[in-house]
Amino acid sequence: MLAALLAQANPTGDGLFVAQNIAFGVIAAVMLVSAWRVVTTKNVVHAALYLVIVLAGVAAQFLLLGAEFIGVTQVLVYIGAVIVLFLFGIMLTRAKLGEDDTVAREHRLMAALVGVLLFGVMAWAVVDDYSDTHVDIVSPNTTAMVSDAIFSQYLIPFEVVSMLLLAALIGAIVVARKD
Amino acid sequence: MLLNQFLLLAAALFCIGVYGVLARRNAVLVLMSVELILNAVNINFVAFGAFNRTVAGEVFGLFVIAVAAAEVGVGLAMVLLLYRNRKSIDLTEVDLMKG
Amino acid sequence: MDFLETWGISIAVFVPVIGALVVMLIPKSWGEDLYKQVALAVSLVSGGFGIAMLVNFNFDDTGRLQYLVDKKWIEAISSRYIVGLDGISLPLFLLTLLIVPLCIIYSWNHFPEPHNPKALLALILLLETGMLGSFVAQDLILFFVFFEVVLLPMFFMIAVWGGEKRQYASLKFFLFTLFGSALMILSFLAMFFLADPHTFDMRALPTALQGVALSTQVLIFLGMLIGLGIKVPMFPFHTWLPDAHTQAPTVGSVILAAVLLKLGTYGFVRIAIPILPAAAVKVAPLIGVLAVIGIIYGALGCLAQTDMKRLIAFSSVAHMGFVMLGISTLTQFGINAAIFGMVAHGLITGMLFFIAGSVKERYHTLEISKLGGLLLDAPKMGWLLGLCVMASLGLPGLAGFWGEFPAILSSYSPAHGLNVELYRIFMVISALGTVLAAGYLLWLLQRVAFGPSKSHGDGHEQIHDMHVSEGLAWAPLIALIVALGVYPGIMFKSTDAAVAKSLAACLVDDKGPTCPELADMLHAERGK
Amino acid sequence: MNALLLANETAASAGWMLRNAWIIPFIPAMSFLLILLIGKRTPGKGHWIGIAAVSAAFVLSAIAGVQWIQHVNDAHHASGSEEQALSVGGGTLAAKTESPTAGAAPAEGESAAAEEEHVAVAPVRNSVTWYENEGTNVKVGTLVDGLSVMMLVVVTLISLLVHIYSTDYVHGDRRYTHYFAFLSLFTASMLTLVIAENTLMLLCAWELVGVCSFALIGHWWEEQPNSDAALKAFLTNRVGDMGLIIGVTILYFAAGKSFDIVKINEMANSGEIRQFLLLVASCCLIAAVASKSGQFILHTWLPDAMAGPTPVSALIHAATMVVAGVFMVARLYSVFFHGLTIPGSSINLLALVGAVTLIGGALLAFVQNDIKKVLAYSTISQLGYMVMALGVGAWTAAVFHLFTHAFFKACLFLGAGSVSHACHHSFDMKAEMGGLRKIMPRTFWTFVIATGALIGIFPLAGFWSKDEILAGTGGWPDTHGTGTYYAMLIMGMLGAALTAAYMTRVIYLTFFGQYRGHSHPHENGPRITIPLIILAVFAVGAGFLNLPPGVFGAGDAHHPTGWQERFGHYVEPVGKYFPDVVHATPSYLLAIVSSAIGLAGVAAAYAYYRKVETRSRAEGRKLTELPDGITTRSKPAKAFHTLLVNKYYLDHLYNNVIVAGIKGPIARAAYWFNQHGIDASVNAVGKGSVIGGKFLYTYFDQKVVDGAVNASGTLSSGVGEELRHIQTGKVQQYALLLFGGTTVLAGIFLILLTT
Repeated sequence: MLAALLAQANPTGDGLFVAQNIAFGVIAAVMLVSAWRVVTTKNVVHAALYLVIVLAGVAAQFLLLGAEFIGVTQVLVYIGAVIVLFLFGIMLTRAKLGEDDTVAREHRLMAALVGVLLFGVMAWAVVDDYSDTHVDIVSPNTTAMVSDAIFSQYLIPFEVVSMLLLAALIGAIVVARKD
Repeated sequence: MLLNQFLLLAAALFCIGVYGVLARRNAVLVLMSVELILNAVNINFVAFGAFNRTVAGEVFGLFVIAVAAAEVGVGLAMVLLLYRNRKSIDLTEVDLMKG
Repeated sequence: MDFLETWGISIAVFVPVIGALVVMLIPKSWGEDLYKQVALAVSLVSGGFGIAMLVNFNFDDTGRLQYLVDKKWIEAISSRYIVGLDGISLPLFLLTLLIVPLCIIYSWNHFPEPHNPKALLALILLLETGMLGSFVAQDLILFFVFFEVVLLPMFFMIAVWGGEKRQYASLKFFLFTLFGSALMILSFLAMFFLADPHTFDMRALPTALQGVALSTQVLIFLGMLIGLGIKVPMFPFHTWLPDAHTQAPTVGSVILAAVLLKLGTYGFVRIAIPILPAAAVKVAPLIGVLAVIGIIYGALGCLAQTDMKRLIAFSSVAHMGFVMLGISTLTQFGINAAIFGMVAHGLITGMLFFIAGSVKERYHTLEISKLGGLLLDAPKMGWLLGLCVMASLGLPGLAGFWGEFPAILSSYSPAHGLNVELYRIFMVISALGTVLAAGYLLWLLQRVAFGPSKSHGDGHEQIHDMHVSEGLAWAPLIALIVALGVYPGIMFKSTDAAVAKSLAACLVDDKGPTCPELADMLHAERGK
Repeated sequence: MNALLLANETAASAGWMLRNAWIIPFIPAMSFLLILLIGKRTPGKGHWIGIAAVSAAFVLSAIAGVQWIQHVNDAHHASGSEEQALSVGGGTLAAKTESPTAGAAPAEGESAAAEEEHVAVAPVRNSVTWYENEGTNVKVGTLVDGLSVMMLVVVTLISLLVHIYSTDYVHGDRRYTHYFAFLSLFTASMLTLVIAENTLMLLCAWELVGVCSFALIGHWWEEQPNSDAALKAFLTNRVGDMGLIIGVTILYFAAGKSFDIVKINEMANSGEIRQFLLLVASCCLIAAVASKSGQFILHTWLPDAMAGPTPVSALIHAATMVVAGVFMVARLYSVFFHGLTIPGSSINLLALVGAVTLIGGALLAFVQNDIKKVLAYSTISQLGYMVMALGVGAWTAAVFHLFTHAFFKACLFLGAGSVSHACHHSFDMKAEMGGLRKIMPRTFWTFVIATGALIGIFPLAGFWSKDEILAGTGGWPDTHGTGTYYAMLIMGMLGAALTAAYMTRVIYLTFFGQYRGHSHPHENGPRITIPLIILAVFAVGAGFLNLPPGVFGAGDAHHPTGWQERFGHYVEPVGKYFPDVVHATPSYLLAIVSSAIGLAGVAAAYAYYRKVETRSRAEGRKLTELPDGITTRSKPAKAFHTLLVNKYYLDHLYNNVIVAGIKGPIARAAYWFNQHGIDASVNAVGKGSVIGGKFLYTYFDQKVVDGAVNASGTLSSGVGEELRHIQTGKVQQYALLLFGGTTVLAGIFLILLTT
């Protein structure tokens, strides 16, 4: 799978973004391995740390795509906040730091089957439709452009999201409150 | 760069996330897998945004991050509640929906 | 009457859902009666619009969509809000508008456990919107949305107000129909993408799809066959029905039998056959085989039942088999019969379920072996049961006959391109089905209504004959069963021209098929 | 209904009553509704409404009859043929010369007479659109010709007498009002049947008649045997209706999408319908005849139908409903005539069915102890005569026998009812009757007269009609029938002997010997005896309506006078919608021989019972049969007797093999398949998507093996448990199902889109 991805990343005849392609390939490989570890490792804390790597990789991919603001946000929100939240969650629930896994065999088998099938379908669809579509980053999206968009065109969704965050906050407190 | 490579990466990430959701018993791990799925979606958003030369993809990616944050907050709260009530966060033991 | 012309359908369809919201918003402290009054009023308002539209309906031009509204809806997927009534949808539309108020009246004083009339009434009204919408929608996505709206309220109705095994039954119902819906939407999407230009408009699709290869058409048709066939229910997909019917509360069974099952057959008449006529000709023998198996199989299933409600439920499989047989002939005569059969089955089986519900309420059981002497305990109910049984077994002069006999008749001479010998075999077998139908229905009547009363063993309980609310709810159904039976012209007048129009593509006149691809196909076959 | 369209111009010239014949069934139909709605509150509890309605219908039918005679005469006037005035019943009726032998002996040079016989009398038709479908205009209307008018009169007359009789007979019954309501509905349905303009109406009325029969047989439904009998009657009729439905369908398409009876007949006559289609259609219709008219092998419901009240048996199961099948054949005669190639042949299905029924039914009548059952089998046997007559091409003879039979059989049934009314409502001849001759003289004499008519004693009604049938077979020398049916002639004669013998047995057991019952029998009141007397008068006189040429100074074949063949003249249709039947020449010798055979039957039975009488005097016992008769001495005879007692084992075949088979193993197997095959595989598929293919196999295997062992019962609960496996309530399994399903669907979609 990795090889395939790398092959995709180094298209012959399009040598303009070789450096970017190499960067993509390396980062993607690291991400996939880490992601795989997230869902397979037996140690919950390790899983959280692997997740950090994946999230960082995603942020790097964002930068590659010229989306600097979301890349930075990814680092701040995910690695800064969400992971901390996870670690708190792990500690508060006193999950065993060592063994987690007692998953039934066929259960895992079925899940893997579904995962592979799903990937097959998605990959087929993607390859079928976009096999020779290129992304050319002429100029990165600046933060200013993003903010302009958010506060003009997407103002209402933005407000809705903020309401959602508030609701989630209150909800989390209500649910987790000891009474 | 090909658009494809990002999409395939996202697909792979997505499927790994799905596997995690389906196979892991630890609720916290399931939540982490959900994060993987959301991130895969985000990559798609941003990649298509870049492809179409619009900021819309990025904006929606931001919205997803916000929603993901909210989801983790509520999700972990529920895990805590579950732990408090059952002294376990093993999802296979949660079968309140059984008919 | 411009207002009616442009707003009539939309108001009739959406008033119930608004009513459902209102019912939900009424606080409990204001009393139970208020919910019922509001719900009844809402359904009657809707029904009033229906009657107004019936009165203003132009019966000389039933093939044309009347009260047509065509507005933007979801532009992103080029789905439009197109609703209209023609001679095919009108009877089913009115049937729905009739059944819902009757269900509300019937349950006035006896809501099933766990009571909660507020929720039940809201669900019924929501259902009404879904059912009405399905019958008027002329856009595939719109149709699908309404089709799905029906699913959830029914699920909850069975799961909450149902019998002992309600959870099993409701889940089965839900999964089955969801599976069907998934295949159906796949077919819809496939048609959309194959159509030139892309469209979901049922009126435009027949021409837009003409260039598609026959094999693809058949695949799409098969998708719809399963999707719609589950709802009908057709033979191998019917097993959800007896469970759902047996477990559902009385009003649930009535709505299920009277209207929900018709969504499937209506889908064939409205969507599958007119849009893909050439595929229909290819698949029709399969439908015919399944229909005939359903007729015999349903009847045999009935004979093996010990539970009255389950028996009636199984009889639906047989009766809908006749409807499907009519459809599978692809003749105007057969499809007219099928539509008549749908309405007749709705009235008759709805009525039978009403009676079964009332019997259950009085005797606390539906085991046929424990029932008997209904004619002594409650003579009026006994007589009505007798009448409905006679109607159900297809006695001339009552509505059931006009669904059965013409279906048998039409299978003697199916549309061109269909195997005549095969259909004659269908005819004979389905005629045998009428004998079996008489067998199980009369057996039911004999066990339940005749003989000495079995209730006196308990001593303390006096069996009450028909209540006022029951009488009010049943009278219109009985009147219609008799009226349609004596003068079937009312229905045929509405459907005939509309069916002719919808079949125009696969109708074959003496000069040959009117649709070019069908002509090619037939030509190719003759060449072999 | 008032805005009736005139379907036929000639109808305008016909009498008003003929054009508006729909009123005749309409009146009893209204009476049905009235009795149901307000019957209980009226003084007679509803019987006055019924009697008034049926009387009105009878009067109108009689008017229609007179107008029809007028109509026929007008047609002959118009044809300008030679006329001859003759005086009948005080009125002057015109009749034309006709030659019954014309067709049979054209060589005699009677060409003029042959032409005259074909003066077509158009039936009076009147119809409105019922509904339109696929451009076909289906009509509802009336078709009135001689046959319909005759049936109208017979049905209303007998129905009226039965109504009057019933006011006494079922007096005080628990469902007195309903009884009269259904009598009205029955009358209305039967009247609709006889004036039906098209086969669809015929079918509708046919089934309605069946339902009334169902309701009246099961009148005392508290007792299981009664409701069983009702069910049996309905179901057996349904089997035949299947044939009717298919037959009507075939004729509908054969006649170019038309239900029109006249059109179907005309097309059958003109050869526009392929003979093969006609053959298939007539075979299907024969099934319908077999069920409704009690022909072998679908006759078994008719004796059981005696569970209903006796007047009902008289009206429905003897005089009217059961002849519906015969009527239908007579109505669609061209179809049968050409379909079965009746002319010129010597055997066909219809004649065979009739002949077998004639003998089979008569034999069964010997072993019955229930007087009504004897009469029921006698009805079956007589219906066999009619069907046989139609089968051999003797149309007029068949219809004439139908006519006369209606009177004497109704008389016999009502007589039996009268006897039973006096004897504790028992029908057992051996246990409860005997020696009633002196106690119930009026009943006795009417019964004897009707029996004489049934046996065919000169000059009672049955003599004439039966003799015509025997002549019509064409088997007797020089009778020149439509065909030459020797077998039918022999069977007919044998039937006559058997009829004579079993009826003598009935008379002896009921009215002679000593009284064997335990009550105090008495003669009944006038409401019972007057209908009996009226019917007896008809049983004597009805035969004179169709005297063969040369009898009682009726002139010869070419110069008819008096009553000669008036019945045939007015009833038999002439026109393009009726086939060219050949009228047989009556034969004195045949009449004498058949009478002798009948009398021999009487004599044999009389001799036997003389012996019984002597023995019982000698032994001082009330014997009803010889204790050491032939059935106890001879093995074959005993076996035959057992066969008869078990009714040829047909009931066993139907109840224990077919019905029990379908209701038992087959239905249960189907249901088992439903639960184990379809339902289980549905569940298995659901479960399989969770657990995977390997598990599916073991599951299915287990299920099937397990199910085969258990074979039945406890199914649905088990299935419920199975499905519960899917419904574990575990979130992740739901998610798995969801994702898996989505993946598969997405895959399918993708395949659809990309290929």
